[in-house]
Amino acid sequence: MSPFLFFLLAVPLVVFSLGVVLARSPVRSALSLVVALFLLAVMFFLLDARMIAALQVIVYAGAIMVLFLFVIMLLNLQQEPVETARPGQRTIAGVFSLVFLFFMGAIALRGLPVMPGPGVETAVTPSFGSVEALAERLFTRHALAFEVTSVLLLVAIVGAVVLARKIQR
Amino acid sequence: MLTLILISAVKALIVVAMVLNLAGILGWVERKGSALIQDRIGANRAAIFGFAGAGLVNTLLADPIKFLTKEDVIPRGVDRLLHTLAPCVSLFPAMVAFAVVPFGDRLHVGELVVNLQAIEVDVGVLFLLAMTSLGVYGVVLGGWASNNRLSLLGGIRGSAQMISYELAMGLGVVAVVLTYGSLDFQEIVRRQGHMIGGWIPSWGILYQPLAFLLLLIAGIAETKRAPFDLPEGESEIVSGYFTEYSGIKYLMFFMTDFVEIAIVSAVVTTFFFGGWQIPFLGSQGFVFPWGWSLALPHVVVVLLQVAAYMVKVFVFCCLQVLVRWSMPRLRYDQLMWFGWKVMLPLGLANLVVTALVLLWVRG
Amino acid sequence: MTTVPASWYAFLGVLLFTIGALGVLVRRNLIIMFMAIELMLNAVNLVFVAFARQQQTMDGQVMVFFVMTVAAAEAAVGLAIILAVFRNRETVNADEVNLLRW
Amino acid sequence: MQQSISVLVTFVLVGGLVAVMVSLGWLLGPRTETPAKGEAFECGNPPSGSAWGRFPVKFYMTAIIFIIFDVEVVFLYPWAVLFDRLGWFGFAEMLVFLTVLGFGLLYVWQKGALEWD
Repeated sequence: MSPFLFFLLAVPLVVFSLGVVLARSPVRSALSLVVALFLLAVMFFLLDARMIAALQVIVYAGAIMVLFLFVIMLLNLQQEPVETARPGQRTIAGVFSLVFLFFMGAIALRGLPVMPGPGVETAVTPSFGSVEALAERLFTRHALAFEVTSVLLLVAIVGAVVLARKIQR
Repeated sequence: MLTLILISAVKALIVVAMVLNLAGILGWVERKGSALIQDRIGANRAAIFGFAGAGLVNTLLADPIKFLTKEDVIPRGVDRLLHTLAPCVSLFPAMVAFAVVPFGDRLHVGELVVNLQAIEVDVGVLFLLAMTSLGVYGVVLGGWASNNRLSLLGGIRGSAQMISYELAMGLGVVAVVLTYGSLDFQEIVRRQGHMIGGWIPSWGILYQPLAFLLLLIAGIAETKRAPFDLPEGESEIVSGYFTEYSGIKYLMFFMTDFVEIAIVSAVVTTFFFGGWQIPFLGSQGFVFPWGWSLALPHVVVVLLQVAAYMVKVFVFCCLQVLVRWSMPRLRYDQLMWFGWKVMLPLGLANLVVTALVLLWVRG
Repeated sequence: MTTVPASWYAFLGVLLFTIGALGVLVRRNLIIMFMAIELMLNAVNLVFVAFARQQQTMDGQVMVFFVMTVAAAEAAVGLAIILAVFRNRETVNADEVNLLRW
Repeated sequence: MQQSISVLVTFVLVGGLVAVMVSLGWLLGPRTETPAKGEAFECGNPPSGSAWGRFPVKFYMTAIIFIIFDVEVVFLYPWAVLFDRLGWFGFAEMLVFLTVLGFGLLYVWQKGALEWD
């Protein structure tokens, strides 16, 4: 991916991510997140993770965020009063975030060149990122994780139904 | 690099032109078709000099101009940005989704090989599903950003319906993918090119009849048309989620409907009816099993295939129009019952049976 | 053609993660906090995908697959909890959910 | 490379078309706002109360069940593509997966989360 394309995606990505955090109305916040997720999907696509990009849109944008919007609408939250932060909470949060950003950013920018590997710059083999390559890994090497996933989903669905069901009085 | 971009742009333009025209034509077909079924004349002012056939041209040109010059009323107390955004996020994914379906084989122009598919991705099927799953936002936002309880009801109903039938649609698609072993549309179409015993085209409908029904029904439910038109139920909630829309934004919601019809037709055609394939037409021309043959130049073959694709798509569009005007509407509980308790188990059963048969056949 | 080094993606991931963390710390609306968590998960996904590309291995992409699954399960249960909280206390403000606070 | 270009070009083109449509409508259409026009349409009656009410939890339940099964279907796509190579092993693998989630479906079915009245 050329630097131009990278910034073309990265700048709006950061802007919309900030939108998630800063937007007053929860609906706008949710929609910022949808746009950010979509931009991430485009980025995945350009990084040869085409299947992941499609799944990102299907699962995140098409399912999870719909659920978020449903809950926001269901609870009729748009007239929520202005949130009250405790005194000093914002300052402390900001300071901690900056420190975190500084150290992790330094690691990301300075600590990586020692990593082995050919780097993102080089071309990849044509099969990289193909569905077959992904499926081959998923269903052989990570077969156990895949099976355990089904249990996770089962637990999630049972838990969600129990929690969301009307309480019989 | 530049040629690649240019070729992509031309192909995308072709597809956009195709889908815009199809939407316009379908608007006319729907009016005239419904009139035919209900024994009316229908759209009687859409004729030029008394010739009703010219009404089509009239609809294609006059309707957009009229919509463009209408006032765009935004109700009071709504989020104006979201109100404007809703039709955009409704139309955009629909048109992009249509672009991923191939409309012809490879075209050789000198050294250049042009794959007649506007968006050439190897995960085309997933790409299409991703785009159609975004369609739900137009519905939700349109309903929410209207400050109208009828709109909101329509929006919530519509989105719940769309996500319910998305599952059945997904299972139908998986069965097809299982049969062909590929997520690439072109690959799927090519696999349908040969003849069984030299006579019967090996179209997907022969292998996956149940998946065809699942996909068609779920597709119609996704387009929110009768018999699944509860989100827009005219008799109870006016126009559903686009009650408060007017002018071009209304047209965009309206067009989304027709583009979605076109997508369903295109997908059904590609998965089950050979896409751009014509029986007995090879890359050199027609070769019939009873011995005749007709040699054709490459360009003619490709153009014939493109025409075949368009005809097939149009036939299925007309089928959907016919379904809309001949079926009674479902109740909401029936709709949900059908989606979750009939389509979903059927899709799962179809999938398992398909897998078993494949294992048995291929050893 | 010039390309972008992997560390830029890593930095972008860190930036998104920080924004998400900031959202969790600053906002008190449970739903928005939850969305910020989703953002953090996605920042990690980005790093996974970029490093998978760098290392030429598909394992990173498989991990994203699982992260998505976990996110889906988490969203289902988490939003059900928010719904249950709202049903009992008529609020989604994290500060007002203080029944178990000392 | 070619894949990325075709996707980006189509996105830009279709996005441009949609933007042009909206802005043309904004430019060409008249704008005469009256108090009655801005009101919500409720079949001629003056609208009463806020439009944004609370909704039945049923819709939410539908969305939640959808998420879980959507993820299930998502796992099926790569499996379907690789099915020929995985053979009986893949079939057994997926059968276990589907059975476990089948219990989930049975559970929500039996709990009546799929009932609408």
